[in-house]
Amino acid sequence: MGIVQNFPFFSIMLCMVSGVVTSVLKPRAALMTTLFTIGSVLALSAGTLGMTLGLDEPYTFMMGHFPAPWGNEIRIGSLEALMATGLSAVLFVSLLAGHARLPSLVTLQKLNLYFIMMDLVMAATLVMIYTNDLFTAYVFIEIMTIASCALIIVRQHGHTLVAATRYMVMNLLASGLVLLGISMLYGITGHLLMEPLNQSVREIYESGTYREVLTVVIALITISLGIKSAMFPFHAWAPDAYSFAPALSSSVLSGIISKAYLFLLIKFLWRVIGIDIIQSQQIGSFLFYCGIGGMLVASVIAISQRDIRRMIAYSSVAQVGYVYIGIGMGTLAGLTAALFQMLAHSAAKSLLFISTGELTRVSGDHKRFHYLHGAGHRDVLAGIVFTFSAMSMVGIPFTGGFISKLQIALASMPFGGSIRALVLISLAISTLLNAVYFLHTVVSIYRKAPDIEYPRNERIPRHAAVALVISMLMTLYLGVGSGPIIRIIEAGIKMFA
Amino acid sequence: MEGMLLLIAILLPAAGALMLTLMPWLNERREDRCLFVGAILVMECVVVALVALDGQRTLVLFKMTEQLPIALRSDGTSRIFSAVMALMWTVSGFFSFSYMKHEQNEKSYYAFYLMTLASLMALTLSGTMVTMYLFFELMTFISVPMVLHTRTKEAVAAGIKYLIYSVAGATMGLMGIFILTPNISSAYFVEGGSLLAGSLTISKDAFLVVIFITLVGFGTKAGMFPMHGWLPTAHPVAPAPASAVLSGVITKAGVLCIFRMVFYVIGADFIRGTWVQWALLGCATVTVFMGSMLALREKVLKKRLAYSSVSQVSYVLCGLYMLDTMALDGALLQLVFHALTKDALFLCAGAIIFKTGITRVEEMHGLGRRMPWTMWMFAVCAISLVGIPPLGGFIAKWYIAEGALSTGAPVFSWLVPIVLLISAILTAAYLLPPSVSAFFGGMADGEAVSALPKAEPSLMMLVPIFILSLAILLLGIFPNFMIESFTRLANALM
Amino acid sequence: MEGLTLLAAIALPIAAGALLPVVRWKGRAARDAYILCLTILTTVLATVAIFGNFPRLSLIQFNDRLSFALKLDGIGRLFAGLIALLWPLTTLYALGYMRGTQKEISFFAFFLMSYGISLGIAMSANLVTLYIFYEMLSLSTLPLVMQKGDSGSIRAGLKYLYYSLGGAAFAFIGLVYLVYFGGTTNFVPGGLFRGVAVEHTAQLRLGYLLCFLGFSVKAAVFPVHGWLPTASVAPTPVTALLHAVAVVKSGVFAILRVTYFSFGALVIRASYAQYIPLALTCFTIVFGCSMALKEKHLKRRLAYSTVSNLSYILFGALLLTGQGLAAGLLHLVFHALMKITLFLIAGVYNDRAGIHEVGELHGIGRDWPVLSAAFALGSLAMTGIPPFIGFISKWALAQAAVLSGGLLPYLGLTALLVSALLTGIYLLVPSTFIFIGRRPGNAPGTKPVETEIRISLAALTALMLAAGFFSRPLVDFITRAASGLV
Amino acid sequence: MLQMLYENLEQTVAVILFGIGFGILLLQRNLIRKIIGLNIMDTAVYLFLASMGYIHGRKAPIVVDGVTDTARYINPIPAGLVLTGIVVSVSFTAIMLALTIRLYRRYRTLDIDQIALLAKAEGD
Repeated sequence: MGIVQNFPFFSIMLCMVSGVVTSVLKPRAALMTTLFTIGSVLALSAGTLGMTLGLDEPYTFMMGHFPAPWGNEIRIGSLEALMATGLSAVLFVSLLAGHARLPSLVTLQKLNLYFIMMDLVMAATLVMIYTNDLFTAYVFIEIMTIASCALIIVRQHGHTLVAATRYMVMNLLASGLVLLGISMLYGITGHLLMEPLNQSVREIYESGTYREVLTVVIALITISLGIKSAMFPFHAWAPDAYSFAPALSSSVLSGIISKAYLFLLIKFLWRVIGIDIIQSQQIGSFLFYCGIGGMLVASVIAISQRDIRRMIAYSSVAQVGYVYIGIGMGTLAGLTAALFQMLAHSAAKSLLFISTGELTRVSGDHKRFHYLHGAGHRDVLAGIVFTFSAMSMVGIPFTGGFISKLQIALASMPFGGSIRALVLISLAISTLLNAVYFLHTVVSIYRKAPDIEYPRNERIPRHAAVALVISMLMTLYLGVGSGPIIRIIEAGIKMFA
Repeated sequence: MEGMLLLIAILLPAAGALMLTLMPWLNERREDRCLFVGAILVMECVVVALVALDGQRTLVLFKMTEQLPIALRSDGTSRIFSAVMALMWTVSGFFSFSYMKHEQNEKSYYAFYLMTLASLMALTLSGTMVTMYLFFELMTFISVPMVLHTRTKEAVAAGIKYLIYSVAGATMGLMGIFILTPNISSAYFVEGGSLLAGSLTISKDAFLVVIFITLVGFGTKAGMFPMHGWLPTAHPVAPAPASAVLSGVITKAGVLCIFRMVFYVIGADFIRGTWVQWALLGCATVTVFMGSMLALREKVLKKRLAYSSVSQVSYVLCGLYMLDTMALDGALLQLVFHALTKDALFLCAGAIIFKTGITRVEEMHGLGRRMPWTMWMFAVCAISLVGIPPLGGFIAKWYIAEGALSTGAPVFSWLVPIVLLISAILTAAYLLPPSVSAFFGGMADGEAVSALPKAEPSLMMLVPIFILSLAILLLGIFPNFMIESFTRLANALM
Repeated sequence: MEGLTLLAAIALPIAAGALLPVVRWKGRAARDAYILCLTILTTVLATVAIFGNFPRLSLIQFNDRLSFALKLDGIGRLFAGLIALLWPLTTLYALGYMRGTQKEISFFAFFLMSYGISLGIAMSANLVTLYIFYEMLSLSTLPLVMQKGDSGSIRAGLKYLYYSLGGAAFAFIGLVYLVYFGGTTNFVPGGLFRGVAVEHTAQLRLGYLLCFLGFSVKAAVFPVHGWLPTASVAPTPVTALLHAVAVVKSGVFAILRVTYFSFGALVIRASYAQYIPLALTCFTIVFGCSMALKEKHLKRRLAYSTVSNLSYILFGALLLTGQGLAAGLLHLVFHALMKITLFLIAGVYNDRAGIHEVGELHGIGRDWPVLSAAFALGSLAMTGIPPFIGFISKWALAQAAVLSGGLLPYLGLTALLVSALLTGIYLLVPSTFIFIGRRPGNAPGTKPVETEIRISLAALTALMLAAGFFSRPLVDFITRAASGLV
Repeated sequence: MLQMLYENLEQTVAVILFGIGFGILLLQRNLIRKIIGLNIMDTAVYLFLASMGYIHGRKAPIVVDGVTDTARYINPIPAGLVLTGIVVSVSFTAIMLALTIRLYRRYRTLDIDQIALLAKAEGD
């Protein structure tokens, strides 16, 4: 304990401060600051994780002078620490690997603003992971919304603007619903901190007075977080946003931001409401079927895409479907699978976006498959990274994707009957569909190049290459050494709710 | 080493074929080659005679797996068949020395001729079902080039048809072998069969179906209905000597396989009185009748003879399927006599084509005056084939008919003799008119047939025909030693 | 850590293959020597592994129930031995065959890697390890199928990939069943559920069926056989070794493992989980042959023949008797020997004489008498004429079917016979034409055949013929390996 | 029914406002109107929240005259929420407007569908 106890709070504050400082720095200094910040967050989170592994109970950390139920507090268990470590690591590597391409997309004067947004995203992510207070969560949802919108629109392009507008409208709508949900919940319970909330929710549920209101609240918050994390069928904003934003932004959007929302949703469902109540309200099966639908429909749509970035965007929607299946099962095994999939997908998807960025770059910024032929030869590292992360998406053994699929399948086994059959068959079909579009792409980047003059590009910077390799190793580790991770997740869930 | 002789009987012609292919000096002159082939054939006859005198022997060549021995064996059946076949082969071989002058590619013809002999010998000397199957297939493949010899489009089509029919038949036989193997007590042939009738792996009804299919399959080579389609296509396109051995000898290979399966594996008792016996008898009688009818309608002499073979070989099968000692005697006699007769007839036809180019029956008017020796012998063989005493054909048919009557089997005990009789009449109808018109035809309408040059073939062709005809005559008059030994064999088998 | 030999045999070719494109080669001779030496070295290692009795080597513990472990047992030894025997010979052939073609280096790189991965399949100690190598094999052989790089071969490659991965996805479900109900995926002779009161038989059967259907993609069982004929666009060494031996037989091998070592015959016997696969294989036997008969393209015809023959093996194995398994294993080995010879010769016809269609074979025997004789011998063996190897295994299969009795075995027996007949037609008829036909005047001339190709073909043919006469030790070994599994 | 609505007047108004805002946001194609709709929606939520937080007869939580009994004051949290919410809504309104200006400069229209079409015509 001791000083380590303060690490989560430190890391949040560090991000906020760094955001402020960055605004006045020159781009390069801003980059360094941000890298340092996120690196420190990573280190701090890892420290926290190490510390929480020795704990049996989570601890709470008061922000300000008022104790609960008035004050504002964060609550740290090993699951939270694991997520913070994982997501900050992914963000750190993505930033390291992807920043080199920013100057060609963003005007130099605005580059430091971009890094502010990165800091804010980190801060918001951390808060969503740690916070024990619904309203704080709301505030940072809004901050996240604004920051992510800014991440998209840095690219000065008509499409990007339109995509950003769409994204903004959908997200603001969702934010409004979250706020409405939170205020209604406050209205019936009078609490915003999670533990007391849970208690009064239970009382309400048992007394049966405000059951309908409770259902509405759960539905509002679930759907709005679903919108924000691109849950099928609320994913309409995702393909445009993911495909027109800079590669780094896309990787952050899909790898970090949607995962933060997902974690918040899990927290809401498990800690605030209680999973037994969720299950009895049919919300669980709603999420479950949305997950199945997303997994299949988005994959089918992805196959028909001719633009590599849109394809990956749809794949994100499909992969988030896996998480929702896990959540929707409402069991510990399902939740474990969902959390593991979040980590695995986060690591692989950010790699995928960044390597795709490189591949399109060496193909004259064309995103159509035809122009990408031979891209794997023009940029060997990006080709390898893309291939590897595509395999994780398909679920080839030795990658994280394989383990998460296995976890989901195993989680479905106790259900028996049609649910199990549905999950298993959908998983198999989805694997096949994933294989169809991802490996088709892999093949196409190694095909003979068409007779087009491709611009000569400078090579990937060395530190970016190192970052990509590290990131690959992370995915590999999730595939090979999943045992400890899963144990931490399982232990973390015990402390979590 | 015991039974080495069996191996020599097989390896001798095979080695001859190999030498013929590999040693160019053998092929420099026709005479050298003919001498060589002739020597091999004569030696083979001697070896076969030695094998026949040597008594019963078994030689295990090797074991593919523990249950799959490849073994040779000489016993009563193999003696009869190998002697008949070797003799036929030698005689036809000598005939072909002069006949083949006007065919191409003699070298490969003789090579395959000897190879086929080797495989036939191996087939007759086979000691297990698998060995038999092996050489049965091998014989098919080796004899295909003989059918294909002329390389014309028809020959190729006929060759393919022959191949497909044979493989199909062999496959049906193979099924029987597969299913029989777990149900017999010995992998080797045993007189009277070694079927474990008490403990079949499948029901008896199903087992009978299997036996039926097996025997029909092996019947393919014998041209038995319903697998007879290849025979009239294949024979006419082959060169005459090849056609002679194809219909005179190779069809008997089919008979041999059926013989082995019925009497050495399954056992006559198991089939006797079941629907399988009746069905097979039915097929055989249908074939007898059908073959004769087809022969009657056919105008090309060689094709007519080939259809006749279909009919005549089925006589053998009729006798065999009666499953009676006397009928079996008759069947074996018919086997010998038909081989001799049909061989001689084909050789006559060959001689006619060789010397005059006549292929159709109606062109044979007056031929008896151009080639009297040939046509006389043709007439003798025709009479024997029809079954007029005292020639060999009569005795054989007599025994079959008598055997059939004595079994007291329903329907067939009288149907078979009647069909034999009808068929004899038909045979007379398709073979005697050509003989008659050869001698007497053309006189009435005053054509100057006698003005045409003499066309008697050389002694090289005539002598083989003569030997065969003489054998038919003599054996027909003095058949007793044959009947005795056949009866001994038949008794041992039943 | 004695078991490291196992790992070495797998890792060496993979590493060597990965190294091949990285090193700058001074000359072709050096590179060829490197490829050949490493292939032979791997074979030596594999031989040591096969004959030595190495303990189980557990490398990675993925999580509590899944680990990555290697071990060689009876049928593993058999499969490993087969691969180790054929790979150097095919590599030798490929060195001659691929000389001067495009992307030669990448070809040999993936070819070497596939060697290690195939050995990995043979040496897997549990289903997860097997599954891993199985997937890796799909991926590592993909570039080999697409070697030519034109759109036809890419389409073929993608088809192959989709089929394989789709199959693996269903096999994965079976794996999940196994992990859930069995608690482990280790291979145990006789299955995980032997001697244990089985409460979940119904579910296990379903799981087995899914597993079977999944792995049957590689084994080209109808209706998931479609990729195999298409994949024959690959260069001949690939079609011969991978699509007649390594890849397809890894599918068969996986099914054998699942059947006898994971779920166990006890669970499957006399249920739909046995009958459906059995019926499928029976149908495939006949179907493959019929398609082969219809197919005019020589390599595709051979590929369809493979489709049919793979189902022979499965048919034997699915009888769930000791004899059936032994017969299937025997056919696994023998079919490999025959089919690889046929394919490699077809490759020579294809590449050095411009013959693609069966109809163009006429008269080629005059130009290449010895080669064509080998082809004819291979055809005879495939048809199942004694004393060639094809007969021995077909014999064993038929005996096993007869002994096990029942409707489906007899149906299979019939299928076997029909298939023998059709094989006779679709292989022996062309073989006849090879010798008797005449080459059309406008046919492209024949090119010289490299010594490497000659040597490897001579060795393979000799091996094929010799195996017919000296099969006893192999049969004994297989019988021992198969006993105690049922 | 009416009685109940009247008793919860603030809530009723808030819901109606929310509906209006929501409708505008979804149905209008003009960007400016969309933003206005969004704002109306948010305002409705604030109204709702503020009305929930107010308890009749209590005072704002500013300690006067040394009275520290919590029962005398209303809970400050809802008010805090509303304030935070307003700040947030102001900032995103600004961002949205900035976006709108950029889009207008580029495409000379505020119709979002038309803009999407124009952007598509521009290509990648």
